[in-house]
Amino acid sequence: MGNLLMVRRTISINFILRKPDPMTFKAFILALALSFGVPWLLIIVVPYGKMRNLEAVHFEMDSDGRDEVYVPRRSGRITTGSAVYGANGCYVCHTQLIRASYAGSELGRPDWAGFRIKDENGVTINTARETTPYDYVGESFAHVGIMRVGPDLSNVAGRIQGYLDDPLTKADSPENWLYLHLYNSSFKTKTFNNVAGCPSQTHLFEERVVRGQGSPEAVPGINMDGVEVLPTGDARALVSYLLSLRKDDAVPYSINYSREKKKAE
Amino acid sequence: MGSGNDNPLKRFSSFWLGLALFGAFGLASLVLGIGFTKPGEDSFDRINEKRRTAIKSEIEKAHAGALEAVEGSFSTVGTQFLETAPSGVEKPEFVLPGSATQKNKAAGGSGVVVPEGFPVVASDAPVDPAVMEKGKLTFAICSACHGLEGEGMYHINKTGPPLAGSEWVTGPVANLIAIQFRGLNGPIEVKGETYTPVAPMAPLPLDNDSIAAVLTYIRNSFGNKASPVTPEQVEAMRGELGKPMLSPADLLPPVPTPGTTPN
Amino acid sequence: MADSKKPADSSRPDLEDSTSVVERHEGLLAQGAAQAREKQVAETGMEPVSLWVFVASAVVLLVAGGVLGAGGKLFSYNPHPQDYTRTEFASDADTGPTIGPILTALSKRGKNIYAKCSGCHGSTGNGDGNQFPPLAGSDWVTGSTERLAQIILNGLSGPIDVAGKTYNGVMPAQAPLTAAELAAVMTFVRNEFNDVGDIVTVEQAANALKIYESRPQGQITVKELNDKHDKMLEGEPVDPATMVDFETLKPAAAE
Amino acid sequence: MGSDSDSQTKLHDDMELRARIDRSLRHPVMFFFASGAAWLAVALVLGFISSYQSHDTRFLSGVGFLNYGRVYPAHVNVLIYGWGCQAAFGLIVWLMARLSRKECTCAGVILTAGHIWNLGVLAGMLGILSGYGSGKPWMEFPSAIWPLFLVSYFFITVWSFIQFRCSEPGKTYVAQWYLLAALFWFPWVYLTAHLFVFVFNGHPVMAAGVNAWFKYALIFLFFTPVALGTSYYLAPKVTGRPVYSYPLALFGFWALAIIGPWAGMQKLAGGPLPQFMPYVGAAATVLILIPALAVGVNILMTLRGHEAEVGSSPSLRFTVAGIASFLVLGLVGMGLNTPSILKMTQFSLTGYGFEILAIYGFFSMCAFGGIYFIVPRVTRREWLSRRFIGWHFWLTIYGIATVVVCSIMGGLFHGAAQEAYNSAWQDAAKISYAYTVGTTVAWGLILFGSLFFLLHLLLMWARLGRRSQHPTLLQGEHHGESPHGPEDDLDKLHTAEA
Repeated sequence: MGNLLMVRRTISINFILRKPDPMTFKAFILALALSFGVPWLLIIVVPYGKMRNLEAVHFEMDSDGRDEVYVPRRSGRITTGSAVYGANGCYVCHTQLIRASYAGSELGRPDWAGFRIKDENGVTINTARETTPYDYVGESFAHVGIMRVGPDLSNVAGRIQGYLDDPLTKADSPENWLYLHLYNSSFKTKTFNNVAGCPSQTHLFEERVVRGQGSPEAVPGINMDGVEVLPTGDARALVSYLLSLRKDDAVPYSINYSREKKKAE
Repeated sequence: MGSGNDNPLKRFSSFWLGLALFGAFGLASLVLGIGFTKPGEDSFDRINEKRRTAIKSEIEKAHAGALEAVEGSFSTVGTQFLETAPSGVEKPEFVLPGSATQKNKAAGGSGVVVPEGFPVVASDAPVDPAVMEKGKLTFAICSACHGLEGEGMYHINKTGPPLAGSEWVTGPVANLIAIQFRGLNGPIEVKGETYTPVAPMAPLPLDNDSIAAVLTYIRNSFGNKASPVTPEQVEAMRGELGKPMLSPADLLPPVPTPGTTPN
Repeated sequence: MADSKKPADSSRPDLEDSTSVVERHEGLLAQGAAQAREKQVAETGMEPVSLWVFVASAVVLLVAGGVLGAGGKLFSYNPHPQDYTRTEFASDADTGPTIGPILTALSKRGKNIYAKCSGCHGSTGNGDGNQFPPLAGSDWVTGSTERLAQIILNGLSGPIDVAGKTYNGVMPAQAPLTAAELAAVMTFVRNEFNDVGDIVTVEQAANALKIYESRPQGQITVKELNDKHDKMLEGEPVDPATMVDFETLKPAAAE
Repeated sequence: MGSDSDSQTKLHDDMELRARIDRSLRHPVMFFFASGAAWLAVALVLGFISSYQSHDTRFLSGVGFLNYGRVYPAHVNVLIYGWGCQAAFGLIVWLMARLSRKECTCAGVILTAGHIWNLGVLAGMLGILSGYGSGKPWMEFPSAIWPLFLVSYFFITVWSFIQFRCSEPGKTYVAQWYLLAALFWFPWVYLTAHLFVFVFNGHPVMAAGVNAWFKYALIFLFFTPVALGTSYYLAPKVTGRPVYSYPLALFGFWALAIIGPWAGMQKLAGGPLPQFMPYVGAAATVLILIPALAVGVNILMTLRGHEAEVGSSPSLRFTVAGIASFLVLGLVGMGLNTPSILKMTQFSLTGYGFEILAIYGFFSMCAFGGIYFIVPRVTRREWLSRRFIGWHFWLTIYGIATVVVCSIMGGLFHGAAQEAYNSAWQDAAKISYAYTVGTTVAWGLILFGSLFFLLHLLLMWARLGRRSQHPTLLQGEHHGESPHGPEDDLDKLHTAEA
């Protein structure tokens, strides 16, 4: 009997407490839409529109010695190459972002963001710079990346030139260096000495039995008995895209944040 | 449980309300997105786009000029092929084998014909060192059989006839020019030895200057000493081009004393 | 969830007790045993929010405010950072003392040059134990300097005994090197992987280059090395502690 | 006695209604759970492969479609859309029907839409593996699939909205707020992100920013509310106690609603977009600790005094693990997003650890709790084996703890080494090696645990569960016979009735 009474009491409490809810459906949806809509506007829609109408920056005669619109020097099969880059998941291990110095220290690495060069007076100038909104020109999606399992690629084309000076490398041109890296990253060097390498992207290459003299397109430096390795269209587009990633052009004074510039003022 | 709150009308209106609410921000995005499709006139994208258009039209203009020339040349080649006869593409320096020109020429006999007014060069005429240099370069082709020092290939079954001390080389110039234009086949007696080349000497119709240079070179190297050959002499012998290959019997007999005027 | 074997617990109202009383619903129970055993969802309690939750939230808010502070001006949509001057990162190349002992100066330069060598001889100078001999503890490195210099400049072919093991690889010539570079890399391998404690001066290295130039091109062999070059390089030895300018390697007064 | 018998009748009507609701939903709910669990197994196999590849790059690298760069995105996307979303749909559909006290009249439509969703996941996974991925994190499925998902989503969930609208007017239960909010947030977030990334022709950096926002919005505005809704249902339901505090629940819910949509863009800190945006994202991620505390306190206080039930009931045990993970998630979010640490964690393994903690440690654990509660009701069979449940629980707990600790600790060291710009970058890459090995081992454990879960669920789906009045509990008296009470007692009941 006691149990039954308890059951009844629970139910009656339910009825007593069932007072009108202050949060009506309409109020609930409105509040929900408002709490979502404000950030939706402020961090999605408005900045999206502003960035869509990104203002061009100009070289000024006073500060840069010439008068023209800044358009980054970039050429290559950027659209296709960027799609191949994405489809093969390069962004999982490689990033493409040189953060401003308040947010990271990529600028301190000697070859990630640009190089230290000597000017005609023998003074070392650091040409390294942050990523600008203009650096991704020609792409529809900036492959900023997830994590740095491999090095940052913002300046990879500039860097490869230096790798070619390495006496141990087998590549004779930046393209071939990249083909070797993609085909099997340990093939780049004569010693096959590459501990943590990039996974082989052999699916971007065609392996073919050599007939006659072999194809002039074949990647040099891969010695396999009677088999030559030819880059497919995807590999060519990807390499062309990677070679468009460089940070060696001068930016206008107004987006140059180096301290040297400030000193000069 | 079928209460007043649950009726088909309510369910129906809730369905559409749900659709509208689910899509609310998507619809708003779409409406705003229309504004995003075109960037502003002075934005970076538009400036870049205009710049690219300008570069593209420049390239196209440059291409258009080049294309006309290419198209013109296509039509010339086409026309020539349409004229069917192989002689249609013959030029004075090339006579196609089996062509009417060659047949006409063959009808004139197989011997070396020295045309009238064949220029004469004195045996002690000076030899231009520049011509010798040029001839030496061209001789690289010949040296395969005749040896770098004109020694020929005596040791290899007497195949390549020597040039050094050869009576043919220092003999009539007309012979040598004719061999350049017509080639030479068959065993040939040089310095008392019979040489049987493995392959006939192929005609090598180079331009006048080159032929003159190489002939001057062989006539004045390897211990030979004879008059230089001038491009005019070569030009005068152009009539030999297209005739059948020479045999030693067709050649003018070599004159034992070098330097004398042929004929 | 209660177990029916337990005696009924009057403090815990649940459906199982009530269903056990109502016989006519046993069939239904068979259809929905789990549903029958469920407890009612009770109404929500009305405990007030503890002060501690607010205190903790306030702490979190403080932290978040600090994070937000790093973001500069709120809702300014300029994609170029405002009031930002880059912190120049000092790299090894342009920091550190500009004056120091010549041993340090040469070793520091030599370390950069050695990067080329580390592909075969390893970054710790231990080789690979198979094809490439170690530099650490090798008589060829610690012994006469002329011999070492000629190996570096000419390369080496043919078998060589290093630390009790015979290696038969081919080392490519490392020339052209400047005298300063040669001095630096020799000093580095002699002192980083071994404890020789002296330096190879630029003058000595220049003499090594002269010997290299007078010799015919081609890789050197062990025999030639031992016959002709097993001696120290000519040149005035310099005290490794001499203070020099890192840039010019000229003696300088200590600061 | 009259009133007593009235109330009994009411109770029995109520029970009958609940049984009818469960019956009406048995096909869609079981379909979502079973196919979700199957996709979970696929995702874990892919996760194991990709994790193994991250420390042995030669593993399967010659096989184009199993290349690391394709397996990893496939793993993440299958985990989210194959398992996460489908488990969430199953929970939403069932919980909303129960809480609105309405039978489902559109099981066929839901089932059809569910099949379309599954086809989408299959096509998307094959698309990624065969090299047609879009290359945008968490949106890698080829771009033809997202409209399909939206349509399918609408026809899966709109019925729950209708049920809510048509329910008896009265007090709305806490779990319902969360579920209703999740119903709206998902299309808002999903549609906005895909329109801005795939349809509009915007600036590439902003597209990447919207993509980064989408990740966190999906976690905080879809998986979090579904998991919390489930917990707010299970905790009071299983213990029979009221939720500890209504004001605290209100506070927690609106804190999440206000903070959640701001998070995510910290991935682009220091990048070329308006400077405040990444730091607003970081601040919002720090602030997530506030709703986490509110919910954690509320649910744990509800469970206070019922420790025995937490130990014995599979649902509660998983729920408590999930809520604990949510608290850890909040703390980790605060720790990792302060500017000085964000430098290190922005591009290191920690991001992965944080996502896995959210999707697997928090959401999936709460979803498992819900599944262990719901499945016996819709199949009218009890779970077969307490051992399977126990193994699933412990293997998952150890596995997830290892993944998260390895990723977050390894990521911090990895990030710190990356920031040391004067030492070679390769040194930083080597540091993470040991941690990736640990992660692989942990994925193996989780995979093993979920195989028990999948097998168990499939046996239940095949209606091979125990016919018993007694639930399968993890702890119970041992009388030498089955700890769950007599087997087949329901059948005996039937016979007796006959």
